[in-house]
Amino acid sequence: MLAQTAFSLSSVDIHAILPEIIITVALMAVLVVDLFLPDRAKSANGIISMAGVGGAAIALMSLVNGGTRKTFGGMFVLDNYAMLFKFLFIAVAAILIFMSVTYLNEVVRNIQGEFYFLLLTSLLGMLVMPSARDLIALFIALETVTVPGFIIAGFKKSDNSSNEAAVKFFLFGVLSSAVMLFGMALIYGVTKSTNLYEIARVLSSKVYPMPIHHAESIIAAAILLILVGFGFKVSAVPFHFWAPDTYEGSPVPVAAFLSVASKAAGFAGLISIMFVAFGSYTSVWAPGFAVIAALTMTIGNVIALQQKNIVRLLAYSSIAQAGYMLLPLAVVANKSAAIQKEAFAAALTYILIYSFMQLGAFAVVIAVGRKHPRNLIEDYEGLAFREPGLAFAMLFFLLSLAGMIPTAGFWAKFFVFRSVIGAGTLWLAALMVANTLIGLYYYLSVGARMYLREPRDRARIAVPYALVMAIILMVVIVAAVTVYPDFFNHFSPRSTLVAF
Amino acid sequence: MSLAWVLTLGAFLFSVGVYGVLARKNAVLVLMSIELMLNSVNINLIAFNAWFKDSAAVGQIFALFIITVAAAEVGVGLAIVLLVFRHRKTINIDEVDLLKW
Amino acid sequence: MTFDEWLLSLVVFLPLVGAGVITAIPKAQAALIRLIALAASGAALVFGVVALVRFDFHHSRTFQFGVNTRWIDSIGARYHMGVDGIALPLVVLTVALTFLCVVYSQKLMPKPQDKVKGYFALILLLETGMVGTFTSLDLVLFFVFWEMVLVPMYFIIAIWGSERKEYSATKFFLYTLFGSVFMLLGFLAMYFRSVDPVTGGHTFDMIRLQGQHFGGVGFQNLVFLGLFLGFAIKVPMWPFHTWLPDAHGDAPTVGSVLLAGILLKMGAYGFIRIALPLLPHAAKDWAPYIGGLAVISILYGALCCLAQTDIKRLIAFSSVGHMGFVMLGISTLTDRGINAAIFGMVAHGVITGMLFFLAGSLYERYHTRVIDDIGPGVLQKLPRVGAIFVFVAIASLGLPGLAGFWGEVLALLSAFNPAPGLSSSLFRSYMVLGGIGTILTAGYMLWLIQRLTLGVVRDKWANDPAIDDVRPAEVWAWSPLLVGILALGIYPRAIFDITNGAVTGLARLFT
Amino acid sequence: MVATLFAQEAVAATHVANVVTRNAWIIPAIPAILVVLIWALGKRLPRGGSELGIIGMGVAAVLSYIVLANYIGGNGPLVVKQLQWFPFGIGQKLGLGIRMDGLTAIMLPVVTTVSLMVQIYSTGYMHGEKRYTWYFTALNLFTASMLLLVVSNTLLQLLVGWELVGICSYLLIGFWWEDKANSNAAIKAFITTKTGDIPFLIGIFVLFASTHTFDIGQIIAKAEAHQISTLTLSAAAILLFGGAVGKSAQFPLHVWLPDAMAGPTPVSALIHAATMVTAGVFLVARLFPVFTGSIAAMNVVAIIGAVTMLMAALLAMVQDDIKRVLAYSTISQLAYMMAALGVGAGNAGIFHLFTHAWFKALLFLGAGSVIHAVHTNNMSEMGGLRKVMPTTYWTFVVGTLALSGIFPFAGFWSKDEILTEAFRVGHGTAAAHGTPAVGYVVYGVGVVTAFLTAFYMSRAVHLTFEGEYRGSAHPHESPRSMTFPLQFLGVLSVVAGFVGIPAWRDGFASWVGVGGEVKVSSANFVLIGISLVVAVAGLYAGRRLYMPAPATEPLERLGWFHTLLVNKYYLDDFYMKGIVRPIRDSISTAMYWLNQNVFDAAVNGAAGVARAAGRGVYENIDQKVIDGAVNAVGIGTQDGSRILRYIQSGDVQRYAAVLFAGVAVLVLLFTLVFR
Repeated sequence: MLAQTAFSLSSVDIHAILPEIIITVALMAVLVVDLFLPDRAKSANGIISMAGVGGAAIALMSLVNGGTRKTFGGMFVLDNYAMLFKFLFIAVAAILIFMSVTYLNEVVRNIQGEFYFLLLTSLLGMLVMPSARDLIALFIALETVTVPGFIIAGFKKSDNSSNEAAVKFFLFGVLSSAVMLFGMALIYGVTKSTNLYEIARVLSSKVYPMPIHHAESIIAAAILLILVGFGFKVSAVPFHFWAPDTYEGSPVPVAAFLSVASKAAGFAGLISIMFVAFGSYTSVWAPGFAVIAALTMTIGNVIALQQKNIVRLLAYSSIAQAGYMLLPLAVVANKSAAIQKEAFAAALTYILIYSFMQLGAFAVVIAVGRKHPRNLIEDYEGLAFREPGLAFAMLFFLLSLAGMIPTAGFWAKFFVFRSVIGAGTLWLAALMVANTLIGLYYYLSVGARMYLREPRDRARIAVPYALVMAIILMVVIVAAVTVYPDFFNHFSPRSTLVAF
Repeated sequence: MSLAWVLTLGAFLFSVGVYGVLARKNAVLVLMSIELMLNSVNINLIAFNAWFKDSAAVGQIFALFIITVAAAEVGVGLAIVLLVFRHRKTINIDEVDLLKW
Repeated sequence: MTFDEWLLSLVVFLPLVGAGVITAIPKAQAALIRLIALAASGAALVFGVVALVRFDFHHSRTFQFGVNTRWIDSIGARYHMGVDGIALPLVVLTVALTFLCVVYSQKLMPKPQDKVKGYFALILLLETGMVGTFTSLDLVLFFVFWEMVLVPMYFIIAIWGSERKEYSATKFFLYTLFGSVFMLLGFLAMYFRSVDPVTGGHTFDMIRLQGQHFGGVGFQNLVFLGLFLGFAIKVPMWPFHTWLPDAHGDAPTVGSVLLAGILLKMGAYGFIRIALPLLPHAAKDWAPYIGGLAVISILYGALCCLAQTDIKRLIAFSSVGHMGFVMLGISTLTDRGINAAIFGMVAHGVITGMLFFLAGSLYERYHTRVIDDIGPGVLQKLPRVGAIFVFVAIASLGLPGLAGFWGEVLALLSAFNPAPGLSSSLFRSYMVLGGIGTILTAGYMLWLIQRLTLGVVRDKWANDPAIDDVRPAEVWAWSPLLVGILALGIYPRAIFDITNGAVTGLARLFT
Repeated sequence: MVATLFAQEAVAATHVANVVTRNAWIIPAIPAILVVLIWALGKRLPRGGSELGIIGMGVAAVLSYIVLANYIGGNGPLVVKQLQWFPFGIGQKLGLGIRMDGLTAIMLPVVTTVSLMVQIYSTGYMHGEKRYTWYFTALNLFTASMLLLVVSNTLLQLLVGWELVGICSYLLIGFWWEDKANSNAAIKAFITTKTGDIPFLIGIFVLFASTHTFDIGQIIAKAEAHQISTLTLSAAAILLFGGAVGKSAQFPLHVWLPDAMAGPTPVSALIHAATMVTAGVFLVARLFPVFTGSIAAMNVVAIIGAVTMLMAALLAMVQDDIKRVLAYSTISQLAYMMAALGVGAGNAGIFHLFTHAWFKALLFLGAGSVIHAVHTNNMSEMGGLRKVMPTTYWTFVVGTLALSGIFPFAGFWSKDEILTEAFRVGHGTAAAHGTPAVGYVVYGVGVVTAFLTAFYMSRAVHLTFEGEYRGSAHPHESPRSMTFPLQFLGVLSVVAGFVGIPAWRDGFASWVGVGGEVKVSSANFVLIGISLVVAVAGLYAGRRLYMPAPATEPLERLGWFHTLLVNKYYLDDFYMKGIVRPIRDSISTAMYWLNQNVFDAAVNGAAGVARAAGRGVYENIDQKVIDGAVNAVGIGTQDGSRILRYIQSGDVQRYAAVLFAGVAVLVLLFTLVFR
């Protein structure tokens, strides 16, 4: 496919990739400026990064309603689907920076420049991810998101557990991408193309350039192998093992980043490849997703019951949440287009809502972590009587994560539940209910500890301004969705990734 | 030489790599095993490309990208291993298990 | 929008606004917080009364003060509210009872008393949930309000409760939530099998869902099962009642009052508002079993009451019995029965609410809930409290001329002639058993009166200055309820005139 | 009340209903208002509210006599008025109103007069009582309820009055609630009567189901027009009678009445003469056509009556407590009335109710006066009181003669009429149709009972007033406030019977018009002679045995029979040990155990299972109760969780291994299963 398009800059739609370009410029700037900044002024990098992100946001705005744009010979497509995710990533990145400025200034003072650099790099990868409609592009994007993650996971260089977090993350990341690549190679071998649309065409036509028997079996295997790569990013069972250890070990903002941004990115890639390239194979992968989703929810929730460390708890909860997000993808095998559309929308909506409530929870954890660096759940006992504001926010986010009615989290689950019921896969629905109840129990027990126990030390917690802002913003967003659940539904169903 | 042989070689290399990742204690060797896996993928891609006589050379381009990224990854990987070695005086990854449960 | 369209939203959300304001006020301003709580619930009461006044009694079958605007388009859920003759009495009961609870709490607040803020905020939040449940005409909206009461009640019990408060709170929370999950399944099932007469798509609208076929009686029965679990646990019907005694036993006074006074009604209301009109066929198939469980609840509750030593647990079990009568009335699927049920609900709300107030005030004074430890001789030590207790207890055993009677007797009467298609011999045996239940009820109530209020007071209480007779706050909170008990007994029209129209409309489905 | 008011006046009435009759609702309204007034103001008034009660009740009494005037000479008007009370279904409305006819007209004076006398008497008897005002409040509430019952024109309204009467009796019997025995008696009374109320209620339902109305008038009309099947009538009648059995203390639900003596004596007088026990008889009379519609029901009533009158009379012989003697005599006399109704002699029954009210009230008040003087109920500690309290003595004797049925006292006429009617039924010459055998049985038992009645009454009189004083107190005549009612009622006990002299054409029967009228030519002097002889014999026997007072109770010579009587046929024991205690203690406890350990445990299910392991059963039960529901979700899963999390060993290579295992499994699934 590439050859047909002569490779000259003129043929590249600069406007389409403007956000990516701006981010690239910004991260370069950070890299350079950082050299000349004295240690005490390193936080200036934060401002540059914010500027970059802001610029990217503006650029993205300019693209709204610009219709679907293709460039790089169809490798890079900017449609509503991509836009949706790009907005999400930019928002999340901005909030993350807000959340972490003070933290970085205190914890990793002198190397924070690199942190911003890596963060932006990863963001770049994310921005590319939903637009990438070519196996190669997807691979590049995935690695661009992941590799910086390896480094910032181990950012507390002198901290053993931080190193360990990095090691595990790294090994898993590389391993899974290797497996994924093997699958991609097979796909190329069968279809003689890496372009998703082309692959889709070949697969549905069932006329394969490569004359082999059992092509379907090979393709099925390949799909699975590719799934592994993304399964790792979204930390789906059984590719999730790195997550809890890495989250716990790495700096809390990084954990937030991994559990929200890079997870969402993983979903962006996963959904586009599955729906675009393998749309004709839903009957194959949908059941597989069912199995994985079931495992993911259950394992995540059940193990979460035992956690003593809040970050680890959130890690397992985010695994469980990934399970809920995968659920709708498990029912798209259904013939009815309406159901498919619903499921697709449900998945996207869940990702969006999840991102904000999880970020909020992490924001509170960062705040509390300033006084209790070990992030133990028992540090939260009686929080309501030390920091009513923080406690209330945390309770709100926890209830939302738990899917307590009528919080945003409930609506997310409700949409998924509805699509699952609609598709008639009742066993998944039942499992989801059971899991929700389990989840409710551990989320609530944290909430109960905050409100029903007496605090051990009554010392106030100094929360930096930026962090407060971030938390309030999160509360507002989640509250908004709570009262007006369609808030995100206005975007997700419109995303024109594929026509059902 | 038929495509089958090459693919078999690729599969074999991949399996070796997997074995190495699972069995080796030495972090460096684990890294190298991963390299093996990646390269087996490259072999496959090249082989397909050759068989197709793909004018767009997609397979080769893909392979090149993989090689580059792999290089970067290994760079990062070695750095991390170094970091661990500095603190723990060991590069046996089965001793890296502070975080669990 | 006209005033009438705003009315219900005001009643529902004013308390919520109050709660918001309270959370914004610093903890130190306890007096101000109390005042705002009073104002918010008072305002809700006022608008509730306005609704009562403006209500058109001649068309109590049609939903009035209706508001129906877009809400969640993606699932076709709408912000659809309205009250008819069935909902109105319960709405008024709710706002009134909550207001009285706030009044009562002005002076008499359970320990820990430093947490004024949360306490009142939660009560108001609870009020929003309860009123919303009775006013919403959209299944999703209904569900949201239905669940909204859980969290506040959980914390009210868990923070201000006594003894095993967290255990009871969690039990209440998880058990009712468990039930409502099946209810939600039922809702969704109906949704997917429904055809919106207007848009042609699916719908959650209770009114448009009426008369739908839902593809097959078998399926309807299945859906009904889901709804049944949700509602029956809330009522609660035997054998789903076990959360009730614990929750009541450990809840603070106000918690028990609202729990018994209103939360239980939500379950029965669910049957009348959703299960019956939407699934008439299934309702007919299920009626005999519901009636059976209702009768078991009556006898079982009464027997368990005889075995109680803890006054609050006793009243809790008596609630099981009284709600049994309500459910018996509903299960007959007749106009009489459902009228009786609604009357019974209001009466039970007033009477049992009052009983829990009394139990609370006794606990406040004696610091124990063991009957044989407080009693005998309360009437001697506290003539007023004792007299009021005797009065209310007698009302609770269903004495004519007081509120408790009409609900019971009409429920029994309706059981004599159930709706066509139901085995009258079966329901008549239910009626006989129910009648025996009334004897047992009289038995344990009189026995309670004897053990608690009559006789000579113990020495250890005899001259304990801390034990004082009725306090001003109690007078304010109680007198309306006492008047209500008498008024409803002498002038039942107050309820029946409102309900009859709507109920007869509903009963037509089953004749 | 805003309501639609409609009135219906009987056409057949020669007398036009006078203004009071047309507005008779005032009569129950007065005491109802008094209740509020006394409750509100009583404490502030010089005489604690009693004056209000007496004045008000006096007015009510006068009014009720004006009503009665309307019916003297027969052919009284029928007045039915009602307000719409409330609707309870499609086109179903319940009325609240009055139904004035002969029966009501007779009941009103009885109730009001007795109540008035009792209140006057109480000012003396209850003097210095600390809950004086409350006492009068309750007394008036009691009267109001009874009047409501009497005038009501729908069965449901009647039921309301019926239940209110019950609760009032509870309040007054347990008036001295400091003593547990009293409150026990009160509960016993309420629960026993309530037990009768259930069949009563169902009976009402049965009638409602077949006639679609609670209106007494319509029901009677339908019953007389045979628009109700005999089967339905039998069922309804027998069920309704169940209520009557409870309220009128007939066998087997008579047990509460003797215990009801725990209340203040004036209250006993009220209960026995006017306001409570007569309700049952009134009910049967009120729905007489319903009963007469079914021979079976009539026979049940008659037989129950016969059984009860004898059984109770026998018990009365062996009592030492003077009030209990009277209590059992009441049961037995009510049984007379029931039996009369049972054999179709409705008017006779009501006639006896009418006369009995006076002399039974008199006797109780007299007994009260005695007790007031000697501070005990036991006749064994009395004696020789005729000298110290002459008024009480003479009035008491009058009452005794009346009760024993001695010519020409009131009791003679009514009792004689009942016996005559019963005999006629047996003979087959009665106006009322009945089963001859039953008629003879009732007559026979009635005669025997007449003897026994005379006997135990003379026993009581002699033990109380004759001989030497055996007590330790200083007896004295009671104050004027107490003796006046005695004299007043004494007069009535003499003259009240004359209104029913068989020879009198437009006599009592024609006023009441319940049914089974006595024909003019009915005076059967043989029967009259028999009953007179029997009565005198009874009195004489009593004098022989108890004059002078014997050292040992002569009846003990009856041996086992005597012990049987002393133990009340062991019926109370059976109820207490066989029914009440098992339910109250054993069954309820078992049920509650079930609740905690089966149903609740089921809820705490998973918890129970998980925790039961390695725990003692006792502790286990305890534990379930302690942290059940949390663990219902928790424990089970948590154990799983504890195990599961060990997969997260921290060893990255094991992770990788699992990963590949997962991949392998999934590949198999994908390629083999899902394809």
